Amino acid sequence: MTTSEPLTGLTVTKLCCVRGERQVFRDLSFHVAPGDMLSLVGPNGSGKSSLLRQLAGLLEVTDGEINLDGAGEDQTVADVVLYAGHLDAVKAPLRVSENLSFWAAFYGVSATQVEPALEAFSLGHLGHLPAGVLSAGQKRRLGLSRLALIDRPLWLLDEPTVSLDTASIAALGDLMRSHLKTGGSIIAATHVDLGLEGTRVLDLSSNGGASL
Amino acid sequence: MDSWTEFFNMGGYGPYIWSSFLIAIAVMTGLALQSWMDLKKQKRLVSELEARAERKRS
Amino acid sequence: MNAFFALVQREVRLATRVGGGGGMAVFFFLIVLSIVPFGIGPDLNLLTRIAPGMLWVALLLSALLTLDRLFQADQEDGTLDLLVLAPQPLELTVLAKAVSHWLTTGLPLVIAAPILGLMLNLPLDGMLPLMGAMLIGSPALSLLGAVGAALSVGVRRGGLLISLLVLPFYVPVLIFGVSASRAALVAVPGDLGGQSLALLGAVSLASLVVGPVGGAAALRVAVK
Amino acid sequence: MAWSIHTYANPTRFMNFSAIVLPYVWALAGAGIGIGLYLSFFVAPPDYQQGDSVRIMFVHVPSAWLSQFGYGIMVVSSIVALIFRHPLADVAAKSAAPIGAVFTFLALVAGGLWGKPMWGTYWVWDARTTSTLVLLFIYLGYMALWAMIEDPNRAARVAAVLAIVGAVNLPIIRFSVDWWNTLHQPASVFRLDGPTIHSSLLWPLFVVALGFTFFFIGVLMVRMRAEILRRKVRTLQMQQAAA
Repeated sequence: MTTSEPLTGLTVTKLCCVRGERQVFRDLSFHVAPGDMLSLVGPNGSGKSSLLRQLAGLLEVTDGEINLDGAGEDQTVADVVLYAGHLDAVKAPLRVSENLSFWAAFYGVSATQVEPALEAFSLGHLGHLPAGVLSAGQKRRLGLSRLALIDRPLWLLDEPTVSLDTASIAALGDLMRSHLKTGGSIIAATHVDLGLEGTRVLDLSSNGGASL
Repeated sequence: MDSWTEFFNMGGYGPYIWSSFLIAIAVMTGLALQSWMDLKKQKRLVSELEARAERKRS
Repeated sequence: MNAFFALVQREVRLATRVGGGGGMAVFFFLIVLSIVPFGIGPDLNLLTRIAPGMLWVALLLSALLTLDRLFQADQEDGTLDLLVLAPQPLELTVLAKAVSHWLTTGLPLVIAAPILGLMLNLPLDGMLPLMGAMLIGSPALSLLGAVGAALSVGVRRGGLLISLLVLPFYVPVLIFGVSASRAALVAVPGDLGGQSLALLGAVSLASLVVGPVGGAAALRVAVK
Repeated sequence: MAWSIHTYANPTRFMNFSAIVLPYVWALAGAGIGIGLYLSFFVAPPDYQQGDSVRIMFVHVPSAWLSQFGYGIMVVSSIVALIFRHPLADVAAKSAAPIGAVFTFLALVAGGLWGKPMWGTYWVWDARTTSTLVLLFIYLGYMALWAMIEDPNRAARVAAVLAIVGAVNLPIIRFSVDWWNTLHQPASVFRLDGPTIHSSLLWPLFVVALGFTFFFIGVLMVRMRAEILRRKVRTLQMQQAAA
């Protein structure tokens, strides 16, 4: 996975998050450089999902700053970020291959990339089936295959390993490793050790909302 | 006395005029009262919650 | 533009695979219209007089029926996040959604309208003006409806809310649409048909701006 | 603190300010309505055409004015809320809606009570009545949207979008209803241009309208105070749940 745009990193300064008037975390500062993997840990409600959504621009930033270093003037978060939340965004009535070809077309990726992306999670032989018949783990893999399809330097993953078996976790680990090797960055909320070298850990429980 | 009856009769339009005024008064009073009572209720809730927080702190 | 057509294609495909897409709306249209004579009696002259109005009212209701899934379904399975994050402007995404809603609801109803017109004793020479007016006016229903659908994303019982929000905004479409449809039936002085058709077109064009802009603004808020 | 300076300072200032101002607003409202009604009942003569029925205008016209005024406040507040994120703006927009809706309702009721002796029917589908009815529906839809979204911050922004879309569409709706009305107006019924009011009634009417407007502002302030406190209650409850 090559990064299309040179991005020297992501800098977060004194970020705060308020959800429905409740303070989730505050004064969060960190930096992610190309090739970095940042693992978010913390108990439920400590704001792992909220932080990822803020970074993706899907949640309001109450206070603080998120800076994309080295991004051009006309580059927005959408050009840099690939977000995989805990919902798979899979449409049951569509075929497996149709599901992915839609995202290819919508994100401006050539249709020839669809087959290899499915193969990354060994879904190639299921392409003709309606996605509705897939198991939870297979749906998850279909959702994650967008990572292999769409080329963005910064991945934001929210519990990507949920309902995956060991083989698929290994496949995800391989994909993430090659993304990091080519200068990409990953921020992921996950409890599973993916065996990635040089993973840094950000513990959100110390910034908790309990200190309101 | 006669002039008062005449006044209330309003040239035969009395029922319409007085009911329109009465409805307006009733509705406007009701609105003001409802708003005021809501304000009272919120004030009470705030002081209750603050008192509880105070008790916990001490 | 590729992204736009990809979304339209996907939406139409989804609509045809789940519950026959336009089929449900046409069925609803049919059933509402066949209830009317039970309410007002089988007097054919009376039915002729109210046919254009009834057809338009039924069109509004059928269009409303399918609006609540427009963004709600995508919000529930996480698709909406990815649509918002995509490089395509959100306004175009809303427009694509409205276009697909029209293709799967508005267009089938316009095609079915003459058949249902016959049931209400609408004379044959009134069919063409009716279809023309519906063809011009129905896109406005989908475009304005998209704003209502976007506003009620994530709201429980959102379908009911959409109707409350959107129906007042349908008033101009109904007025100009019915007027353009009945011009051929009732002799009116002046070229009223053409005038109301032009006004109907103007409303549709205005909705072409209001729909995507308002819908995108509402979606940005709804996702956050 | 979750509220901190960003959300709290202005509401606090408003609470202090409104507490001082409110008595004067109520006094002005009472004086305007009282004096205006005295003038209109005991000083002004009955209209030479409509007789005493014209006095219903003292309810109808101010209500109709406030139905527009209320929507105006809603739209301006919504724009301020969306662009500047001023924490008081969405409180004002939310609080104005029910008051505007109530006066829209009153305008319709008073119009009907005037119409019965004048036109022989309580309800006519004339242009003004009809577009006022549509306005009432838009008010109710706006209130329903607020009621159905739990998080006030989210509701505020969604409702602001609706208010602005409504403001763009209202002229179109007005025009279409006007056009529809001239189209269907049977020639035998006299023009429903609304009553023309004799100048001797105009001054009292103006004074009553002023009093009504102050009443509107008074209720608006009370409702805004209640709304600010309601949000404070929510915050306190959430804090206690988290503690």
